Amino acid sequence: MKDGPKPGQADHIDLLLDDDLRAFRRDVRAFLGAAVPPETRERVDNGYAATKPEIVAFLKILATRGWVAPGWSREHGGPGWTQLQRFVFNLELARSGAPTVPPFGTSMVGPVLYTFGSAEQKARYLPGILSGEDFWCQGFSEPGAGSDLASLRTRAEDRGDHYLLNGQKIWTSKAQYADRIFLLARTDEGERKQHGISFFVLDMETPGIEVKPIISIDMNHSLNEVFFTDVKIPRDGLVGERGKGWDYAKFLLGNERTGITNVGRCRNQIERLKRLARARGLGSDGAFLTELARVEADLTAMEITEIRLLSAGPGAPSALTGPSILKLQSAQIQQTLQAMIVTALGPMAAARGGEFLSAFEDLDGLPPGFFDGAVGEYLFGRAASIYGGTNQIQRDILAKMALDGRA
Amino acid sequence: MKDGPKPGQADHIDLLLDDDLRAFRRDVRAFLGAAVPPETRERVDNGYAATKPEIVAFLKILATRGWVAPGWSREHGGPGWTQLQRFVFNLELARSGAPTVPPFGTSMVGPVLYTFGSAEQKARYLPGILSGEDFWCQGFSEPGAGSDLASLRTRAEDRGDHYLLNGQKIWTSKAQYADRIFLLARTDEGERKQHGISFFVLDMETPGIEVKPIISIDMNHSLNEVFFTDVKIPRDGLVGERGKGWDYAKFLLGNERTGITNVGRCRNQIERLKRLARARGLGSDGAFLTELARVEADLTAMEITEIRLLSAGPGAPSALTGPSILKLQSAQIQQTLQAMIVTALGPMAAARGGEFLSAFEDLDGLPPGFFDGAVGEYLFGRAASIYGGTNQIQRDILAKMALDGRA
Amino acid sequence: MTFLEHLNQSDEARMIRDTAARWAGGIADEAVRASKGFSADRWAEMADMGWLGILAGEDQGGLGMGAAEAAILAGAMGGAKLPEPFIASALVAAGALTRLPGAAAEVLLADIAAGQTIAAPAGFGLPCDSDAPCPTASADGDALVISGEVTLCEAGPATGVFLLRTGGAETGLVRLDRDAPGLVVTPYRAVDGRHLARLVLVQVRVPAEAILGRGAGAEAALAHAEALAVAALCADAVGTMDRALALTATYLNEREQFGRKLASFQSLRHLTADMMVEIEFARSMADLAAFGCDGIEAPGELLDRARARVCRAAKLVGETSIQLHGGMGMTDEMAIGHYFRRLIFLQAMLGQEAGALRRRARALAAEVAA
Amino acid sequence: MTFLEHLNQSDEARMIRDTAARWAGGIADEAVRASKGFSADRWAEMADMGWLGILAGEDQGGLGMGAAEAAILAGAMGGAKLPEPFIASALVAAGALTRLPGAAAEVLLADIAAGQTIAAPAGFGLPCDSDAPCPTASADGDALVISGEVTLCEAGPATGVFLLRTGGAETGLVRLDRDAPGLVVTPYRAVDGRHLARLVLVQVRVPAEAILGRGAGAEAALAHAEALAVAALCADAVGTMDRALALTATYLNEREQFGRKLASFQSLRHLTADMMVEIEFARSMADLAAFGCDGIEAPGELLDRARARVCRAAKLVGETSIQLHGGMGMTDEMAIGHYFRRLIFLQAMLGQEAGALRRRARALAAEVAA
Repeated sequence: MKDGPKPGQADHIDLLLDDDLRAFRRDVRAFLGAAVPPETRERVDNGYAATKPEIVAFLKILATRGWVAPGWSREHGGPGWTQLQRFVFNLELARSGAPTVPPFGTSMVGPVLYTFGSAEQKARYLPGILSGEDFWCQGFSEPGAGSDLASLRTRAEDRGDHYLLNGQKIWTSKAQYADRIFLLARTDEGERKQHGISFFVLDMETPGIEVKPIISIDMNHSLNEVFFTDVKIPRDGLVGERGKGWDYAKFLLGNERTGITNVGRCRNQIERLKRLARARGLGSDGAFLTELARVEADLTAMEITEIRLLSAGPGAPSALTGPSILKLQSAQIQQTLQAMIVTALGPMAAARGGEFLSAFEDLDGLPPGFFDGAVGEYLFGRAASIYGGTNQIQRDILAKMALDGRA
Repeated sequence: MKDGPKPGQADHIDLLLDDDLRAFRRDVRAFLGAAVPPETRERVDNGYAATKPEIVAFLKILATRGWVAPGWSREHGGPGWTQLQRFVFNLELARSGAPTVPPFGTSMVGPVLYTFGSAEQKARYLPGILSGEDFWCQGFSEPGAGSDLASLRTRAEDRGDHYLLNGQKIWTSKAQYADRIFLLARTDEGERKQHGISFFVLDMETPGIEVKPIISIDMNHSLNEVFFTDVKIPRDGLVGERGKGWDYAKFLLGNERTGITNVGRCRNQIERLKRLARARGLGSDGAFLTELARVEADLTAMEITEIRLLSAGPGAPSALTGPSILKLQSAQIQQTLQAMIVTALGPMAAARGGEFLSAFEDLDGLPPGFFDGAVGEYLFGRAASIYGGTNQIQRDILAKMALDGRA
Repeated sequence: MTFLEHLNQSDEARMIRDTAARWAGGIADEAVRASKGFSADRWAEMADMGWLGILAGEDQGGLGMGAAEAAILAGAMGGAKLPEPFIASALVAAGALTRLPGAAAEVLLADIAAGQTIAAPAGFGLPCDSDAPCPTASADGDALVISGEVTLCEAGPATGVFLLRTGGAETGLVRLDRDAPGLVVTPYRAVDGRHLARLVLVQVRVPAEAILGRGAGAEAALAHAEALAVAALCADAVGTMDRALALTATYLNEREQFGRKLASFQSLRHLTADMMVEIEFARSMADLAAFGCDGIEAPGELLDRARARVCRAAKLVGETSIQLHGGMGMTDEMAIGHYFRRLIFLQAMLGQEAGALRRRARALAAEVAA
Repeated sequence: MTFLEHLNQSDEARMIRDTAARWAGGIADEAVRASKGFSADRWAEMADMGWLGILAGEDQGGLGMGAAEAAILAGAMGGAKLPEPFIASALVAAGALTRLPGAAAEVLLADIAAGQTIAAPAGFGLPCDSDAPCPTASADGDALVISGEVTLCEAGPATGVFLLRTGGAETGLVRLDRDAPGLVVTPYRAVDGRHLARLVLVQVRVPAEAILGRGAGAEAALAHAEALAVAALCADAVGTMDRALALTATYLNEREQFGRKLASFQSLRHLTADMMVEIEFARSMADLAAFGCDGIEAPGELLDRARARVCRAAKLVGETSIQLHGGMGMTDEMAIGHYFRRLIFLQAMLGQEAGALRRRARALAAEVAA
């Protein structure tokens, strides 16, 4: 136990790991500590989204260690890490203030491609993902469909040498940065609406694609609408079998759910809360401190739950309920922390924007970016209980298992 | 304002009343202060239900002032109070540690009888209610029907000179004490299940009535099942028109809902929490104190809401949403207070029962009855969100108005 | 006036309510966006209707009404999410002036009522219960010399005058013109887009005739202004929440998912019901706060309860309304996000729920320890 | 052992789990009610299966297993809502004894394992973190003389021995026989019907051979016993909650209202989902607490987090399961109320969520003030 933190220290993770994992953790921490520029670290820590150049620069560094796609096996060019190594890696990523690496290439389309794609598709797309050079985006949601993916109306008509794509996607995160897109489109009418959907990959430069920004409630631009007007998808843009897109999407979303607890960011938020409490003199505010202790306990429970579910593997019964449980609780914990920070800002939670950032050197000894970023993160953080299946959808899923005995 | 409490004092009600109401309040307080025996006061304050002798003795005293039925007009022998006088009276009832007066006679069947009953029924039943001599109980709920009253299956068959009653009621509070019962039974098959239900009154001594206790989760007996086997209801036991029982029940339940905020008891609970905090040294527990301040604010909001809705009268739009809003919040506030007290008991919240009461003289300077009563009240208090329409039913009602534009 | 009389609005109050509802109801979302924090036209309309002088006496060209009527207007501003500093200038600043004797206060009050001057309270009222220190004043002959900072002041380019609370040797309230030498006004924006400013004062000289009040007299005026701020912010929040609920109900009835109207899902229905409950409780507290301004001698603790409960409601209603709008609620395009941001602003101005509970928790600690 | 190894149960642990599930699953609700707080037959069966010696070494006739296996058994007790003092005697008392050298501890441990003696911890473990003072001991030759009180001790008529923690001049742990002169045992009941007792000691003389440990050695044994208590109570709570959820799911599927199965109402479905989430988080914390007993040197703060989180889950699951049972949940006749009351008992023994957070909140205050 000599490598572990001292008893009473906040980081309990080392206590739960074996020597190999502790050594791995030290290695990751040391590498990332040098890899993240201080300015990026501060911006990310304050709750701002990383810029494209920041992300690209960071991925380039990660690629030197082969760590761009932590979830991939060696066979596909990944590091071949265990689930727990990935857990530790994610923790350290957040701890280091690294830019959030968009999951679209590595966690989403990548596994679909290497599992269901053709040899040509693998050769063409995987290297760009692994090197961090290709920026992907996801074309799933459509206006009015929301959590009800199966109702999508974008059509890809079979025209022999190509599919002709028409329709619209929405909530396409980072599409303004993206080189490529993967998407679902209806190729056939099925008996059930889940049938007849196919999975495509496509270059964003293809004629007929138009990206329109969606300004979100935090007044930032990370989401987009993507319009397709007579876009020609080459035949080799179809992934796997025609009409099986729904299955691939479910496979992909299953992968997505395991990575969203954001335990690492939550840990940073707790440190930020302490820093804020120190600055704003909340050390004698028992209600605040108890709330902080409570959310710490919550976070520990989430960490253990994630480790437990990861170590149980995909065959365990918890594999069915686990993703929804983690999604619900992580949304709640993230939102609780965001709201606690905003509340602790006091009256200055009222302020936002560029003029505010330059109006002050500091406030209570904190940079104005701490305030502005926290409010922005709280605003955009409402998405945690909406995207990837709303809280209501997650509860529907869990109730099905508890009450109807099926997934 | 000279009669009001000093600024900063917990009781804000005086600040909201006019001189007449303040004088009325003083009169009520003085009278009740003398009317409630100290032992009753302590038991009630500790959360125990009053015994029948305690209730009967208290009603006898109330009857000397004509205050048994606070909601009745002078025409029907009541005090003819305004809604606000009743609000103040209820507050002072609770404050004085008076036994909870069962609503069955005064708030439930009484108004039905004087509104829809025959002259003979009024002459026969109202005096016993007003004097507090007759103890009534309510036969509405049936097994399996729960909040769905219209599904009741108890039948009253028309046999010429009488109705023949067969069936079963459940959750009949205080039936073991009752002299009379009012009940709903099906007399005809209606097109809609709300039709064909009639409203009856009946002596509990009538042959064929059997009362079986239901021991509730607090291990006490206040609820009962009542079985009817070939019970003959005289023809004059039918109230109002045959088949209109559903309407009368709705009229009655509307009356019931306005009296259930239990603001007075909640105020006592806050005083009990302070007493407990003093005994258990929670004066430096900021989380506890903030929670207490929060529930105080909640309670103030409930008081104002009740006054606001009462003063708006039955024609206002809020008359439709008000009862459900008050029911939901009062259940939550009552349950919050009960849980806060139990939590603040610490480890001794584990104990219960007669042996416990006699095992200690006091605990932290409080009588063991404080502990035992608090746990019992917490347990039975779960009913607040179930009886009289569950929280879920109340939300259904509110949503109908917000989303479907109808009541 | 008793609370019951307060609840049973006067004919005048009802007229104000109807006029405000009609006027505010006619303002389109796009118009508010287009005004980017302030519309001189709307301000002029408010002046024309006499609203900027609602608290001012008839001698100052005002309507001479009270907090109840002022709160009605604040609620209407919330419902239309108007960014103008109506509460700041016409209620909080003007409210302080109504309690100050002297010509300087009367003149300023008349200017505010006429729409000629927009005044911003600085160091009191907005935000409630600020924990920041006031600029300090010292005497220089019969003038004052003031230095210090006000970090947050609801003031925009059109704001011409600050009503500054001073600390230090000379506590009181002064009139500070925007162009006073030594005053630097740095503008920034609120989370809901309205104009805010930071004031930095370096040896600003305020002549005797601009000293509006001192000592106990100034304290009483400030206390009244603080009470008005709480009442107005609470009413604004209720108006904002009412509209957020209405928008949400409309959305749920318009949109479908899984082939059904969103409004048919019981879980979403129940969240809507929870919003209704919160709003009704907040409405009660807003009524109480408005009553407290004129009807209760030392309403402090009641006002704390009011702002605590309204903040809680604002948080739940704001967050739930976004949740019920789903992805669409995350966009700036939908109006709901603007109401959500306004509720964040209002919570911050009200001192947040936690801040509003702090004083009472301390009092309880003393009571329990005794 | 790492936490991962802890999670991947050994074959022995799996066997224990299967046996316990089978055995506990075969115990009818009526049988538990009929036993009125203690069944000598069930206790004998537990002894036969070796469970009363699960922590005792093989030399003392025990199974020599650890906290992980002990927690599995505690979970099974919760699932069947058994009232016997298994945790008290076989885990907390025995757990302390395993860490004490000397013949007296060994003999008592063997007696406990064999089912010949039921021991109750007094002044430690149950409840966790008690704020009551210990009876005080002073030396009288090589004996001790002890006076004082233990308000809550999980002991019934069959309990023969108390493991008493002493304070005052002679801190340590002693064996106190039920018939010791000067000891008055006053029985009472827990909210879930199990047997409790108040101990009052007036000049009770404990001979040298009954002193089980002193000073640091006793402290270490007590700390281990406290950790075991947390782990066992958490596991018991998870077993209790699992069963409460199962009963609730069954009820919702059986009953109808408004012509539909209760299980078809989305609002009730979502409350059920919330129960699942709470239980899964509590399960994680119970796993962590069990691991903490043997695998972490100073697990105190982790144990606080575990009991805080489990208490919160227990409160929500208990209350929600009653709500979902509607009126039927209010009756003693339905088993669900018994599970609810057991969860109340367990929260009290765990020190309540508020109690469990107190130490950490204080530490945070120091950290933030620094």
